Amino acid sequence: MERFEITLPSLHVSALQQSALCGVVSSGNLEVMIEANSTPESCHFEVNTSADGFQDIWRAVLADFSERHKVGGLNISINDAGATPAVVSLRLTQAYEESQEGSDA
Amino acid sequence: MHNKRVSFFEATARTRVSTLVDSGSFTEFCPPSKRFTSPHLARLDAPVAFDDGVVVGSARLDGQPVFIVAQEGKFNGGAVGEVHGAKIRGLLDRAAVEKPVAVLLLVDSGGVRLHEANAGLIAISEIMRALMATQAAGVPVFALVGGSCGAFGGMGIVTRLCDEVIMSEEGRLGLSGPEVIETVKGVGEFDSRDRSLVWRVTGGKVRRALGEATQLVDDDVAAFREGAIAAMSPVQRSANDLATLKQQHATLVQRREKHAHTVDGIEVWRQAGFAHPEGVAMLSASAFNEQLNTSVAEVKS
Amino acid sequence: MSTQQEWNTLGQSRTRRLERASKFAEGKNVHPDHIVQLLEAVLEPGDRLCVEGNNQKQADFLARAMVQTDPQQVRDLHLVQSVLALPEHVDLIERGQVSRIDFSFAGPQAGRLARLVESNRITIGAIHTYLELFGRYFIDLTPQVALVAAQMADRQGNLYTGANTEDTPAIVEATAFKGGIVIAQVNQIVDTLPRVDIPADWVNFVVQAPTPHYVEPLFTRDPSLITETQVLTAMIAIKGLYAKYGITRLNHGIGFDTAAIELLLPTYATDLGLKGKICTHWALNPHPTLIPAIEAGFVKSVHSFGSEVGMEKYVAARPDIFFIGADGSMRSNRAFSQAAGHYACDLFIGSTLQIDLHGNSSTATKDRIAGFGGAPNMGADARGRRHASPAWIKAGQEARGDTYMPRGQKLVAQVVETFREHMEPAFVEHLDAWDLAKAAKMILPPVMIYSEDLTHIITEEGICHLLLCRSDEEREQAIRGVAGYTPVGMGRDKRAVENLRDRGIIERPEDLGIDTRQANRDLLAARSIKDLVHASGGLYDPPKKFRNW
Amino acid sequence: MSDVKVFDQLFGANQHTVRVDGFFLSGSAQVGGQPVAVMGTWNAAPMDGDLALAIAAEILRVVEADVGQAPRPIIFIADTQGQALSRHEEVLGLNGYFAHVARCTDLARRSGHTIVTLIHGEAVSGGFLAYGLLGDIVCAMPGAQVRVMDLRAMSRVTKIDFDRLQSLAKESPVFAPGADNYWRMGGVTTLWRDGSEQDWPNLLAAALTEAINNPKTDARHQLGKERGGRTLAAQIGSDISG
Repeated sequence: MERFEITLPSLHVSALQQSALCGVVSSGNLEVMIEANSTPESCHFEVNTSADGFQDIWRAVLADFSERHKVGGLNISINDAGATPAVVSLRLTQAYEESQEGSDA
Repeated sequence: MHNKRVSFFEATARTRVSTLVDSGSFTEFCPPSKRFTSPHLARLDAPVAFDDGVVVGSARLDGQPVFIVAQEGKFNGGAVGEVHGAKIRGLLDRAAVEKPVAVLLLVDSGGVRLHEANAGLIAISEIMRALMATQAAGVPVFALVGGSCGAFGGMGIVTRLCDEVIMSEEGRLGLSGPEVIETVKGVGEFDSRDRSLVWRVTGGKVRRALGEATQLVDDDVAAFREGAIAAMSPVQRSANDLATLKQQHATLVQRREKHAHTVDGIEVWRQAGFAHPEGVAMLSASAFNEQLNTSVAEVKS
Repeated sequence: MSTQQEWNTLGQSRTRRLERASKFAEGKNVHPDHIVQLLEAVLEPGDRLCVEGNNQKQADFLARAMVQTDPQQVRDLHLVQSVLALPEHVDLIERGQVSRIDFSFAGPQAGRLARLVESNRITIGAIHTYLELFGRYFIDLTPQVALVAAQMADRQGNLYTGANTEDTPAIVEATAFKGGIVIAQVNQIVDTLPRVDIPADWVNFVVQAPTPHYVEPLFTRDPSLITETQVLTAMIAIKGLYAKYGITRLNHGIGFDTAAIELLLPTYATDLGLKGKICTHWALNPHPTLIPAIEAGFVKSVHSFGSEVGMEKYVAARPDIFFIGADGSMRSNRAFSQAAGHYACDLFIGSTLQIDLHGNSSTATKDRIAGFGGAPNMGADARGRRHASPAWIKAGQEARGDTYMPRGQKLVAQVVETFREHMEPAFVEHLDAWDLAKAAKMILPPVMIYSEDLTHIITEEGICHLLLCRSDEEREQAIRGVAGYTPVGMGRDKRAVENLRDRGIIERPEDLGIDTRQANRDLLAARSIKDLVHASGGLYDPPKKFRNW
Repeated sequence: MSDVKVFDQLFGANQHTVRVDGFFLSGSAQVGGQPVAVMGTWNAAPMDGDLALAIAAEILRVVEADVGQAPRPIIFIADTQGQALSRHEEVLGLNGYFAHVARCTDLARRSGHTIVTLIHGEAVSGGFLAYGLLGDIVCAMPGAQVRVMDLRAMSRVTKIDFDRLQSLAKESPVFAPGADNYWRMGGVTTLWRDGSEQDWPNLLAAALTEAINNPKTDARHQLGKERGGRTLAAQIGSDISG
């Protein structure tokens, strides 16, 4: 297991409707939890991953995500069981979309 | 457009909950943001989950207040550890006090989580006691079984303590998993890779034919919802009193006499009166229910 | 003239062998208990032997009999067969009975074979494609003895191979007409066959095997294992490739990526209005995952290399789609379907393990000699093709520009997720095939599809149209541009990649108007094997290991 | 210690009628001058449906016999290697038979029967869950083994190195076999030490008195917290149930 935190600059999120949890911690998969934080111009990531030695890839994936989406002011916590970058990106997007929707969506 | 069916088998625990209960009515107790993860998994360098693999809370079902538990079979096989078990036990305790119309237990678990086996075993015992206390307080508990891990080990026992057991044919219910039996007793006793046999021994259609499952529904969250709503409609539930337990005892004795040598669900279906027991595995849930009702009627008349 | 030229040594050899064998048979009929003695009587040292085994049907009883023959007597054999699939095939090498092999695929036995090669216990002539090997059966690798499998024989020795005809006609024709001996194991001997697939006078002996021959359900892909990423790449393939070129005639490789495409035809592709415009004619085994598309009326015709376990009844009930005999059952034929895939299809799409910076792709891994099967024939431009089709012409124009002599091009696509399981990158600078070639002393690295034949790569990051690249540098950046977060992908020149994207050589999902959020399993026309059974109206009878009910 | 001697030691020679029949045992005895019903499993019983029914029948018999009079305490003797492993038992739904035993146990409790479990020999997962672990008080007799699975098998299934499990087992009571681990986690109420044989009647009488006086609610999570072996369960339970 490897644990690390990364804070990346990002545009301030338009509105956080609700905290969100997407995905399941199973082999090749991960869960992503999105909550509000108090730093509007940056996004804080906390990653727990079962696959050691891929921090560079994580940084690249998360940097692209923070660039593509307005996630300033969010805490994003991840429990990962060896997901590929494709799955990580997909799950991040899903969690983000869900956090932007009303609770009834 | 395309089929909007939400497969119960495939859905995550959270999706099952949100699509089963009235839209937007779910309130989670001890939500993932509290981060009650398992310290025992972490100590063994295994991945943890923010909800420790189980979602618990209150909701409305067809407008009526219910409590709901959903195990996440994809996280560690839905296995019960300290936190996971305590969440279920806590919910049952609360149900005994707040008295919702019913508690729905979406079981998807192989039983005790080996990484914290002792905590898990005791937790399941606590769940058993809490469940029976909840029933004694007048709150029925329904098990819904249709996930990839089925209901095995201690959770198989817990499932059979419930007032109703609603299963899909994909759902499995038993005590020891086929792999365990094969490992200990050999492939001749149970070939766990013969998936068809595995389902003939533990699957929903066998459980329904034996009367252990009270409903067999399609692998569709909406069908489970309908089943749970039907189960809620006021019926005179027999209390777990001496007379009832003696009657249940007699039923269980009778089953062992009737099935003294049964090792395959085909025999169960034959004895349940199915005209073509070999073909039962391929029947749709509705055709199965129809034939079962007909044969039961014939047997009784 | 001092000596008389002898023109029928092959015939004499056959007569000699038949005489030796006659005491172990009653006419053509061999009792299973006598099969080992019969084989010992028939075979001579140095013989080329084909034990019919491809990736599906196996002459397994005869293979088991072979490893019971006396190694002193039955030795120095040269195996010439499609696939080394059964442990017995490799046992023969270990027992010192086989000294040379020519084959095309060794999937299940790839590890053992590699060890035998490294310890100099076997010489590999060459690893072929199916068509190549069949071709050599008629040139320089004609078997002296062929052991084949059929469903049934009649009393005369006519064979019924039914849906799993596969390699049998090619093997038997080469052997029977060049002085060889054909021995068939059958599941059943009957008075009247449903139809004759192999005439009796091409068959020398028939033995009824105690158990039916084994058939591997190799082409069954359980939809429940298709991932969201595979749904996404399938969407990209349909919109960015199939729709763009109007591909009607095609072949799919085995794999979940292509199974996802098949399952998106009745849903996603139909919504895009593509029904009738793509995927109408196929060279393909009866993939269970094609059932929903067939039922939706998407598919007009399918010719198959082999059959697929459990699909027999369904296939027989769809004679407009499949190739069905007067008896009502399908006939497959690997040689013809391979030829069809090579010459008559406009697209091959499949998966691979590794792609290098040039676009060569390989499924070879160290310590395993797996071989090719049919993919290189499917996945290669057919230089001899002379008929035009819109997709082929469009691809040719894109690849060659406006040349003096108009020519088309086969579309060859690889679809991969940038990382496989355990974070193994699919894009590499150096194929493992090179290391394997060195270790196994092969002249050529085992490349499945050569760079020059590959026209498209599809990943979750998008599609690259390699045929539009005009230089090696562009090609490399186009590959890096869809290689995601692999080292190859991270090594991209971002400006060059953006330039390729502006020119439409790389297309991202958003460039194609694909909403990645739509990429979920709900889009699949079937999400489980049971869904496939229902889609088939109960005609598909899946093997037990695929059932969960 | 042979069958009879254990019961003689517990209840006094010639003071009880406990008989072993294969894997099943039952009888009556006196504890602290008070009549009790004794029942349970023996010889590291593999618990199958017949054995489950035997226990259930005995519980129901005692409950029925005591209707209208002072409900006798029940002494469960637990010695089981776990559930019987067979396809036959699975088809018939062995879990349901275990659930039935649990329900009968619960009926006894609700009918006023105090329940004390004595673990003698082995207490392994499913067989133990069905009845023994449901006692108001659970005492582990000397040499009692309580477990879900031994460490070797656990290492195989979880793919965690055996040595690693073994060394972690020294720090944590949470997964490794052992009655003391279950004591620390609140699953076993009392450990009877080696050499306590002479004192068994007193220990049993004390356990019974404690069980009678305790409220009939499940306090195992509290016990686990007090003993430091299981701290989260109580916190989370109360977080939810208030």
